[in-house]
Amino acid sequence: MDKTNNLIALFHESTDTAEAIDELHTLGIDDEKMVVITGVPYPHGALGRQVEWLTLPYIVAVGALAGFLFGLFLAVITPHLYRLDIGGHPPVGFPPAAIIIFVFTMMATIVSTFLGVLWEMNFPRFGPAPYHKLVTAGHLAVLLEYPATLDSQVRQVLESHKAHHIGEPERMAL
Amino acid sequence: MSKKLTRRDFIKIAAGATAATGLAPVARRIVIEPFVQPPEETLPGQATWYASTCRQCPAGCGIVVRTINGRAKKIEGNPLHPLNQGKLCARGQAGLQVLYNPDRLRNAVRQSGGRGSREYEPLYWSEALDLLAEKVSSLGHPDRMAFLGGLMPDHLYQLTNSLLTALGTAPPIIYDLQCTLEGRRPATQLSQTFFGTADLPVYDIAMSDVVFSFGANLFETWMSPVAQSVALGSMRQGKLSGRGLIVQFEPRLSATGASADEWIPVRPGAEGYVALAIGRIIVEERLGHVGSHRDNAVLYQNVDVREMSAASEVSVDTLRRLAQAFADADRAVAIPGGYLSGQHNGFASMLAVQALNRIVAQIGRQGGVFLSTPAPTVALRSKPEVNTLSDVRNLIKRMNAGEVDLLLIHGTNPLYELPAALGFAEAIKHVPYVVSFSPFVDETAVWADLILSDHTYLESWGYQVPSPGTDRPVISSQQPVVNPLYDTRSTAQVLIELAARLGGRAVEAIPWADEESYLQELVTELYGSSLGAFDARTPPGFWTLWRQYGGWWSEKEIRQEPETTDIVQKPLPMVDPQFDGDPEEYPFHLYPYSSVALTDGRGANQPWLQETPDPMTTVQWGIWVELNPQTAEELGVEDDDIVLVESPYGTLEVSVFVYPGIRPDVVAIPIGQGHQDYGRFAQAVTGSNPLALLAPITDPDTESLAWGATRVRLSPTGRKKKLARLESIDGQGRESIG
Amino acid sequence: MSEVQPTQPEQDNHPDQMPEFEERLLLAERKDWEINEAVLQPMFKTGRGFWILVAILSAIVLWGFYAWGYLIYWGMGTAGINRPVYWGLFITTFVFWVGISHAGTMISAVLRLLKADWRRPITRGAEAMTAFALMMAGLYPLIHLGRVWKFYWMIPYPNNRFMWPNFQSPLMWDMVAIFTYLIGSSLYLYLALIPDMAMARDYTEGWRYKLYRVLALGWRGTEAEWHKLHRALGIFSVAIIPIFLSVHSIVSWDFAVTIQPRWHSTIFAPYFVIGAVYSGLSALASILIIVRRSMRLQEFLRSEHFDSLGKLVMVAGMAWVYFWFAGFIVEWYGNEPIVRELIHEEVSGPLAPFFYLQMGANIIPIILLVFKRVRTTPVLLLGTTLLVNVGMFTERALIVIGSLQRNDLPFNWGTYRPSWVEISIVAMTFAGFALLYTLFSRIIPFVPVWEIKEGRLRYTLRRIGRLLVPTAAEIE
Amino acid sequence: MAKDANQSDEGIRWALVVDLDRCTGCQACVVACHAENNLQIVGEKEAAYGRWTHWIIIHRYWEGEYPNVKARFMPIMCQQCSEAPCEPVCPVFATYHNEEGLNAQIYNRCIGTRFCGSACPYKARVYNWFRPEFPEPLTEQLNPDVSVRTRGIMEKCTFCIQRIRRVEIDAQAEGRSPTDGEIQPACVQTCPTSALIFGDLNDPNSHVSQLAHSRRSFRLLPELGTDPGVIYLKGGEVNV
Repeated sequence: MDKTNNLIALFHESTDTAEAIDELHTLGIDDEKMVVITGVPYPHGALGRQVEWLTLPYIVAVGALAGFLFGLFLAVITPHLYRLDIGGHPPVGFPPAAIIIFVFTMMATIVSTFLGVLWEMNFPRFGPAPYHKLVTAGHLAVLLEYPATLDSQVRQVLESHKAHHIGEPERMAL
Repeated sequence: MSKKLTRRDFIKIAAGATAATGLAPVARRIVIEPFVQPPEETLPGQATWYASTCRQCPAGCGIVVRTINGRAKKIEGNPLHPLNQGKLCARGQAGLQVLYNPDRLRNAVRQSGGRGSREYEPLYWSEALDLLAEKVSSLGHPDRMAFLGGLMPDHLYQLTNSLLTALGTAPPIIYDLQCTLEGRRPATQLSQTFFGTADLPVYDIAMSDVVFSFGANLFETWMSPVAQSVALGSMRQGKLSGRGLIVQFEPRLSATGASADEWIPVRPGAEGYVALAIGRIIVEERLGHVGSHRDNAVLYQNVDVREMSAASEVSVDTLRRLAQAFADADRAVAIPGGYLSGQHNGFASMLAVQALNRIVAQIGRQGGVFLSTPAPTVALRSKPEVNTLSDVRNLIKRMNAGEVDLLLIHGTNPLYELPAALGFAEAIKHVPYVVSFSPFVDETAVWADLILSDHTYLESWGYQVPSPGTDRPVISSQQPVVNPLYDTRSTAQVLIELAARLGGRAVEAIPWADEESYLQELVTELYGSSLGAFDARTPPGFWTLWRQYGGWWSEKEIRQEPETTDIVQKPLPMVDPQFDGDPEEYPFHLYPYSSVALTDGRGANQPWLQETPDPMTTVQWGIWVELNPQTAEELGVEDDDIVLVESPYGTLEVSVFVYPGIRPDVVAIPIGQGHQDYGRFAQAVTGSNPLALLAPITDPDTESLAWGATRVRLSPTGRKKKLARLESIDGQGRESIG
Repeated sequence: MSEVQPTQPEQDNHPDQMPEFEERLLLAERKDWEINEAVLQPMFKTGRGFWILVAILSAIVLWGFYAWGYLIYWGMGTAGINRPVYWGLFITTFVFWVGISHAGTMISAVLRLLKADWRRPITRGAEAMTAFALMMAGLYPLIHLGRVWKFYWMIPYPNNRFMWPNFQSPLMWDMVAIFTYLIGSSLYLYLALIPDMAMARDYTEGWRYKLYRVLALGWRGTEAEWHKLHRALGIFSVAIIPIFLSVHSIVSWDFAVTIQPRWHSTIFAPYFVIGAVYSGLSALASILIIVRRSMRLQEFLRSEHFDSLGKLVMVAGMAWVYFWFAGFIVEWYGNEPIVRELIHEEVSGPLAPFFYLQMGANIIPIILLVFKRVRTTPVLLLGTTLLVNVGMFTERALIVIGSLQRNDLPFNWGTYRPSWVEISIVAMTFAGFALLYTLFSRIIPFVPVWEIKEGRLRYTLRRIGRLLVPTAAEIE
Repeated sequence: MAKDANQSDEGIRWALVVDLDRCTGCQACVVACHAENNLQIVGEKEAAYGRWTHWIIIHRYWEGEYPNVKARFMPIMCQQCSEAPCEPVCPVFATYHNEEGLNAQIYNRCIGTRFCGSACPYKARVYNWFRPEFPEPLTEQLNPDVSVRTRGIMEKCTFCIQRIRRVEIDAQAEGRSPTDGEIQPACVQTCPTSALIFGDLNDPNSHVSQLAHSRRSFRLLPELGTDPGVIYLKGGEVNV
């Protein structure tokens, strides 16, 4: 594909945004060329875009398993590494082991969830990125990448849906 | 550390607590001396055991002391010793803290700021001895010197005695509180009157089936508590003939009473009556298996059981039941204890009790009362005679009259141990020069100009013939188990050197070079005796064995059956008890008893003994007054309330311990606390000396202090002081809930 | 999102409903940036009062640390504990703080799962409370160690002795559980914070900008980010619930696994958990009321929130009474001597004052909270909820100290008096908690702005007869 | 590998028999214990607040009302339970069960949670509330075989394990095993009435195991199922 343009457009209101996005689709600009930035989480499909697939659940599952195994090691293996009898208890008892294993599993689950989601969003990322401060003030921003040839249609579509601040997206340090 | 020692072995050993981690800073400060010239018999790190004799009370138990690197670490009973058979009491165990007491005097001192100033300056022994010699020789007349002693080791007594006689001075006056409380003097006199000998009889508790103890706290402080406890053990569970029975007659349930099977709370002073009544019943009703009682009838001819019962507040049924039990037993023994002797009618009561043994024919019999055979040597026999209170009174009179210029005090602490009412504190001020031999600055030493601090018993030589003895002749040896810690000097040695300085008759009387050689000479008299449990080829060999065994004794039992004198031909005396203080004004009898741990107060400077709970009250450190719950209710006081105890002679403020085991008309206070001096641990306990309350009255028959014959009154102060109980008050002394 | 204009007539006819509507409509017609401002503004105002408060709290905390140093240097004896009361105020307060920490997840996780919409403005306050309470609780296992300088022996690491901690000991369970819960709740708090950090970043400069920028991790608010955030929060709220249940159960087992009379009980775990929720929710209510007042957040924390919170507290309270009774009746009926003794001590013995304080302070609030007036009047609600926590603290003290004072051998009974050291250290944790919370409220947007906006998306006002009724749509 | 405490019927199990019929409450054992095990002295104030450190204490129980009142003594020390409630609760294994049936307390390992103290139904454990103080030269009395415990450490009766080890090691050197009654903890050694007897409970011929089977024998709080290693013999009853 030859030279492409980048564009940012701000909307006041979600319905316009959604319609604009649809028309842009019809212009042949597909989803991954568009990024919608909002200050509020809009429900899935509200803006007419499909939901992307996440590896997060798998990361969590792996983390949980690791935690489980670590707990198992502590509760079941270590008592045998240095055997000491206590109060007529067997070296490994089910209830204490259950508690330890459970807790470590949960700990790992939590931590892996957190790290997992950061990894997925590849955070932290402080470098400059296309962004507009008005987003947090309630506007919806649409970032577009499209072939230069479509420039006029795109601008026209956007304006027709009350978009403003249309122009080169400014990359600001985040 | 060998490779085989794995980590967990290490932990195991740590469980044996030999590892040094977790050691407290104090422990780190222990200096381990480099053995440049190692003391003989000492291997670094290896324990050496030395046999000696315990001097914490007059009983004379054999001890062995575990020493490591020349430091005594643990005292245990000497297993070979016939008297205590390896056992030891709390006081004996605490002996280390006499030796290592932080408040010991570390050399001879002179009181620089004048008497009572408690400012001391150390003296070289040569100076000190010159000073003493100068004082002695400058006496106008030998009578103007007096020696007041406690119950000292036999050899020291002999030295002192011979030195004083040589100088033409009166023999030492022996008086201390322990002897008074256990009634040593009256007991001797009883033995004298009954058996015609001064030896104290042995009551064969071990073999006896029924023991009637009249105010004898057998397992606490009376006479030879360890030996008696050992006997109790075998009497209770050690005999084939079944479990023996003990009945305790006393107004307060002592720990002994608690161990007894029955406690009869007799009215104070009426114990004799009970004995008489029991005797009367036995004789009258021909109880028991001794056949005819005809020749005993005279003893009880004017005893009326009902009167006695009324006077002693013991029901006739009980008396009859007890008489039955006593007479029917195969072996029974009645013991006249210390509390009896502490009464105005003490001697009469003791006679009545001893008579019981006579009428059931237990004298000289197994499980009855017998005399211990003396050692085969004359020299070793003479032992300190306890003086009467009258002797002490006279001394005080002489001191007040200024007839005493030089007073030597050893092994006793009259300012603490005498009833304040006798005025010793005042009298001592009239003595120009006072010399004390105490290793500690006790109440009396404070009033001494010169303190020639003695060794503690673990540092000194000596021997002792236990009295009362045991079923065989015994002489306990005493030897230093460690080198003297400080620049102190044994009094015997001091006397020898004094004699040397005085020259003349003195040095002839005690010519020995030093204490040890003197002892060797005495002891080796035993050499070659056929009785001994060991014998040596040479006298020096004997001397060594004597020290290794911890004394000399016969290997087999030799009991001695006493002859009863004609005392038993006339009616037993019946003397009404007298008490000091008007019953209206002073409603309660005061019962000052000797504390198990502190005895007469000697133990008060030993933290182990202070922290040891009293068996009955479980109180540590403190001093208290025991009230019957009913009495407490009437006074409107409860546990830990401070009451004011007043006698005609003094007052005392002390916390209340509500004590179920005491007569409502009696209040009991433990003796031993309330020291003004005598070291940090003794002074740590607030409260004053109960002897301040005592009336200075004596039993006319024995002229010994009737310490149980004072009346007091109590009044609440509204204040509280929490006693350091082991027991929880909320627990109400229950064994289990519900 | 629909912006419905208020219509005059209703207002005239229903003066009493006016404030309710006013606020809702207000929020409804607020612009996003206005909401941002409304939340951020109070954070920037730190007046004299604020600094005085901070100073006082810091002073108490410093004094507490002095007391702790004193305790460590001179030994446990400087605390009021003795034999047999080996545990005293420290463990009591420990249990109390762990209890307080339970409201956070209760609100944010459970209610998020249940999609209870009224939770939105209070979640952050709740989560913060959890985190801080746990920090305070976490101090006590250290404080009550006789040799705190050896605390690391409880940490499972391969050491030179090849010795591991004893995982059969409830104290180990405690340690790991509380650690897990602390991590969990902190991450949970932080995760939900990121978008608001970005928001704050866009509105500030200076040190705050730097801070928020770092905390925002470069959040922009792309759909993908929102989506992932939602998923993560979803997993969190599921995962953290079993943790929050386990933590106080484990704390209860510290006591229940021993054979100490009255501790050795199977009901302890649920009893402790529900007690924790009860005290936690109450504490949350008290805190929200105070913050609302001091930071003028009336617009976000509205009476309807307190109304629902109050109801929740009431329910928890009832459950607590039920569990308490379930335990008590069994002990009472069983009539075991020592237990009888202990009950007697509480009902008519020396412990009676504390017992009745406990019962009163825990039951009266339940009755009060039945009335809407109490639930919706800040002052009354504050008083009531504070009362609950007095009660719960007393309850913990009775369980820990009351039981330890007695045991099977009456000879060994004892009594306990707290020392100045203990009191100072307990005061330190209360002050420390307050301090952390105060600073937090000035640095972190106290109200989760994005969640409110999200919630606002769902609002419409429907006219029912003469009423304007807010209705929330179910989306997602 | 250590033997499981559950099968404590083979190997050694040290036990102490306390004959209540002999005990006179004379406190000799208490002082002997202080001397042997370097217990600290706490003074009146602390003692009054339950901070004393006796490893063996003699309970005194009152029975009845005056004049028919009786007092009974019961020495109580660590019961060396097989199923010890104090052992599992320690987070750092500072107390465990050794293969001779002893409830061992490792001072070095203790971090002072006092959990064992709360868990012990006999309250036989004592705690070092402060640094021990031994004014010079009382330090000389300290037994070098036993470490002095610093503040913050839980301690209790060990059956004088250092004395057990001493005899065992000596016996080993002589290529024999300790004879019955050869091992004597300090309290047993000193007890004037021989109310305390020490020995191996698993050796059917030992004095203790025979006394343990006497009809007078009972254990403290048996309902708790702690299986104590201390066996009490009831005081005999004889009425005149």
